[in-house]
Formats: sequence, structure tokens, C-alpha cells
Amino acid sequence: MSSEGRIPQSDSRRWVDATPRVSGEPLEQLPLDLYIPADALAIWLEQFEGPLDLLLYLIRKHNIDILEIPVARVTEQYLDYLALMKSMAIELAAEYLLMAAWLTEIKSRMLLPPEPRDDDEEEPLDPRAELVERLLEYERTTRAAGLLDEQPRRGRDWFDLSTEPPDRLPAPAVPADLAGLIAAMQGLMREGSVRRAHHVRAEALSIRQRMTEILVALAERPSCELSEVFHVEEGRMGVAVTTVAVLELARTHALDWSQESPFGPVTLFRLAGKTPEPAVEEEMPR
Amino acid sequence: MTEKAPPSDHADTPVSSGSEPPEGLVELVEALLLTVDEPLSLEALSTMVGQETAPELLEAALVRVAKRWQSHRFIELANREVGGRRVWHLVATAAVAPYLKAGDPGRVPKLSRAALETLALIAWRQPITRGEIEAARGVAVNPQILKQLAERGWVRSLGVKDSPGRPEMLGTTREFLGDFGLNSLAELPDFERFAGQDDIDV
Amino acid sequence: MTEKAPPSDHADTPVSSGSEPPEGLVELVEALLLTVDEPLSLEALSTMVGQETAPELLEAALVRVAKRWQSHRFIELANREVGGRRVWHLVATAAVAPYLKAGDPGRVPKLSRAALETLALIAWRQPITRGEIEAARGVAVNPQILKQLAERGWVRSLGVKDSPGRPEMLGTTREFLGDFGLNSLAELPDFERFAGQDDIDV
Repeated sequence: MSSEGRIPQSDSRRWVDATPRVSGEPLEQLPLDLYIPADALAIWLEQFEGPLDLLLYLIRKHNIDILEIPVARVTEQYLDYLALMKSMAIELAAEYLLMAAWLTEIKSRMLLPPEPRDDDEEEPLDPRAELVERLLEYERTTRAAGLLDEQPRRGRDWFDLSTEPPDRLPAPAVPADLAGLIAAMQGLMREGSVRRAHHVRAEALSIRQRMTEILVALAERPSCELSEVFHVEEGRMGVAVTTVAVLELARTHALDWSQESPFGPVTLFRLAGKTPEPAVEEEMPR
Repeated sequence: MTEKAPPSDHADTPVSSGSEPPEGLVELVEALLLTVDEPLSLEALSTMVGQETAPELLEAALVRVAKRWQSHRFIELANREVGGRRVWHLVATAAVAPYLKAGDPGRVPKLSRAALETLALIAWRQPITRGEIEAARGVAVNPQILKQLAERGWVRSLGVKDSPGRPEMLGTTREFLGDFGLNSLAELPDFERFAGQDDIDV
Repeated sequence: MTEKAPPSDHADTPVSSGSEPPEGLVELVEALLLTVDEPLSLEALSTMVGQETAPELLEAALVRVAKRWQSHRFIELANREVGGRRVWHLVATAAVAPYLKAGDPGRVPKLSRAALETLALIAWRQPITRGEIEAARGVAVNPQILKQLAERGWVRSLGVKDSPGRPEMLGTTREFLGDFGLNSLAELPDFERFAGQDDIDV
């Protein structure tokens, strides 16, 4: 056994299966007659993630080159669908109608002589260019999503195993670090107890900005890992700014932190209630 | 508690006795794979077991562990490449999923297509704003989906963008990488490669 | 990838065939014990495996799982009583502990900044109350930190202060001096003399 990524695979599910299904049965033909029940059509429409998805489906179904979309034909089909939906009193999301308007506009612009361009480029602007780019982008998105879905996923395709660690695990000895201790006291003296005038250098990274980022991160979730708010690429300066930002936020009771186990990850968490506007000078804290 | 043999058991067997690992070593490797939370490389195993155990012997022990679980219906020794190193871990296969679900029906909700597409955009295009996701998908982003992705620990805010409206920028977490068996975002194939005429019938 | 038998394997074997559990059931119970984070009761197992499996069969499967691990030097099936219910889990024995320690160089224990600052304040300013530490550091003292420092044997209570709330006064121990290579507290540098002379180089 040596195959790459040997995490168990799920049965390979087909991702982009745009064949509409009604009650599980594939609907191969476009619904041309009006005997299709309205709710079946509604279910069919629900299969699509929006107008881009529906358009891509039409294009794929008819084996159309996405770069050479016959806009007139595709627009007609698209509008046919919408008309059918409307005749069945199916409420369409605004996005579908917006797409209809856009397609119609592109169609009419295709009929006009190409607009002359300001720059020297030879190719005139194709009215379809933006549509094509958006379709391609959406297609990339669906394929990326398909790839993610096929990726063996923890909790679906494989599960962590664990035995309980022995309870007599010796507590790791904390080394006595006198230099660290002295540095810590020195830092405290500077920050708080003894305040003296000192020279302040300009900061390249804004503490306030960083504080905001941390607050925003904590607005989304009640807590986050301390490691998440550090940006490795900012180097020591970044570490300092982030640390000061975290400390300042803690000082103003905007957040607090906890550490579940000694030496474990530090979790920052939002304090219940309001998140006060951090009161800090734009310079370094004392 | 049953009295277990002392850990030194395998150590007194000659270390270089061909490639047949002593049983104690096999069991130690197995126990380490089960006890340590993350997949283990040969180097990591070697640090734990002791440098005096030859790497070939460790490898042989891994092969033996794999064999021990080969016929097991629900568990196997998996390995993958992490930054040029092979790492090993014992995992349960998808076959246990229905049973786990029976024990905890709320467990592992399925990802909708909309959620997967949103997650894909966040993964490939981060930092990305909600507006950019909406533009790419052509539909409004359902806040429930972002909430779901955040709750699973896959998506987080990267701060706000310094542009009008100060939109929030989204990105993926380390947990996302771990859950999808990725070592880094660099392992995701180039997004641009997903478009093309050739394989339109994906 | 080895093809694993489907999970339904054990289900078609007759359920009440004496007390000999089918192999598939034994392996399933084993996998569930390893996959679920917490110890499992017979009831929990039964919910997962399915009510149609008789409890006696489940118990027999547990016995078989215990047997499978009996000769293992490092892992065993343990059970204990929790709230009147017996729960089962696979645990690593103490024999693994030294190896786990060796393998975690990343866990080279270090005091967090918060712990260092707290210890520093206790060392320099003893006797000091928790409130005074909080005032000096500007943040609440995490009780974990005090616990950690006490467990390490560096910090002890010096009694309570005769002031409102009767707060506990903290100080360092003789062990603290020994571990930090000090003969007496007087050897700690006197900061009041140097404080504030350097630039803050951020």
C-alpha cells in the first residue's frame, strides 16, 4: 500500500451533472410541452445555482464553444425558459431577469457594427467578452468546488483515530529561564510601573489597524487562535505590533485570552457585551 | 489494569537484525500512531522511539503495522506526502460514517453545492470579499452558508478591506487544510486550469 | 488502497448466534472506540451499531476487543464507571509516556509571556496579591497561570492580606531560587535603577 494520498476515497461522485432531475429521474429533453407540472419545473430550476449556472448548462448541453457563443440562439433559449417559468407562475429570482436583460443587450449589440476603439488594438471589443469571462470564471468555480468535494475529507471519508494518552504522562518540566524572567520584568517596568519619557520611533505598521483586524476576526467568531492574528511575513515588527495590539485590546477589555493547557495554543476571545472603541494613541503605547 | 511489559522490551533485541522488526517496536509504533494527534513522519517516529533504532527497522515496523490492519474492515494505515516527507496515520474509513452518524445525528452535515462553490472561491481566491463571491457566482451569498463554513472552522475573516464600505475579507483556516488533507494552499491546482474547452464534460 | 468490506458485513450474520460475535461487529466496535473521542457506554455503542444487535453480543464484542489488545504492550481496553454506567475506551499505557515526551520537541516547555510576567511580578514585588498583579499587567490574571506556577513549585501562598476581601499574598519558593540559579532574592537585578533608559525599539 503506497498510493499517494491514501486517505480513503469516497465513491467518486459525479460533480457537474447538470442533467435536470425530476423526482430523481433525469429529465433529458427540454420541457417543450406545457404538461410538465409547474412544481416539477420549479424543482428543476432549483437545481441551478443561478443564471450563470443555467446558461452554462444550456451551452454545455448544446456543445457550444464557450468562446464563440451564438448569443442570439442562447438568448432565445434562455428567454424561452424564463417565459415557460413565468407561464407556470414560478417566481424567478431577480438575478435571472437581470441576466435576461443583459443577454438581450449583448444580442442587440452583436447586430450593430463593432464600436471603434480608442486604443490601437486591432481587435474590436466583442460585446460577449464580459459574459464569456464571467461564464469561464463560474465554470472554474464549479470545477474547483467539484475538486474540493472529491478531496477526501476528514469527517466524511476518513476519521481520526485516537487512544487516550496515558494519564501518568509526566508534566513537562518548565525550564527556569532567568533571562526571560528579567526581560519580562524589564518590559513591565517600561510599560507600566515606571513611566519615563522615551524616544518613540515611527511605526510602519499601524497598531490601530491591527487592533481593528483582530476585533473584526473576533466579531465573526467568539474566539480565535493567537497564532491566527500573527502574520509571519511581517517579521519581528509585525509580531511586536500584533502583540501590542492584542495587549491594548485586552487592556481596554475588548478581548481576553486563555490557554487551555500550559504551553498550548493561546485563544483570544471576545468579551461579552460591547466592543468598545479602542482608545489608543496612534503612537506606541507607553 | 493488566500489567503491560515495560517499554524497554524492544530495545534489547538487536537493532540491526535484518529488517524484521521486533514485535515490541511494531506495537510501540502502532501506539504512537494512535496516541499522537497528527500524522507522523519517519523522522518524528525516530525522535520518539530513539535514534538508535535504524530507520529501515522503523520502516519495516510501519509495514508490519499496515499489515496488521490490512484486513480490518474499518481501519487502515494511511500515508501521504507532506512537504516532501511521507507521514503516516491510522484512520477509520468512510465505512464507519453511518454508525457515527447514528450516534450523533447532528454530525457532519452535507455541503450544498452553493457552500462548496463559496468555499472553493474563498480557498482559491483569498482574500476575497462577499461581493467578489457574489460576482463570481452570479447570485447573492446566503449568510447561512458563510456561517456554516465559519462554524466548521474552515473560513475566517482576514480583516476588512480598505475600500468603500470596508468589506470584510475572507480566507481559509489551517483547519480547512487539515480537514481536506492539504498541507498548504499551494497544493490546490491552479484555478485558471479549471477553465478550458477540452474537458467541458467534467 | 485496500478494498474494505462494506460496513453491513456483520449485519447479515444472525444476531443471536449464541455469544460469539461476528468478526465484523468486533472490528466495528473497535473502530468506534477509536474514533469517538469519549469513552463509550454499552448504550452509546448500541445506538451507533443499531438496536437490532443484542446487548449480549455487544458485550461479547467488547470482550473480544479487550482480548485483541491484551497482549499489546502499549494499548489496552480500559473501562470505568461513570455515573453508574460502565464506559469503555482504548488507552495508551504509561509505558508510552516516555516516548511521547521524546517525540515532542515542539513542546519544549516554555513559559508564556503572561506566565513570565506574572512570575516576575511575584518575584520582584512579593508579597503581592492577585489584584496587584492585575493592576501592574493591566489584564486579568489567568488562574491557569497561577496554577501552573504553583504546580512547578515556584510560587506559593504567603497567607492572606489583612485588607478588604482578604486577598491572598503570593511569593516565590526556595525551589524557585534553586531552579533559577539564585542564592537569594537580592540577586535579582534592581530595576528601579535602570528602568526606562532604553528606547523602545518596536
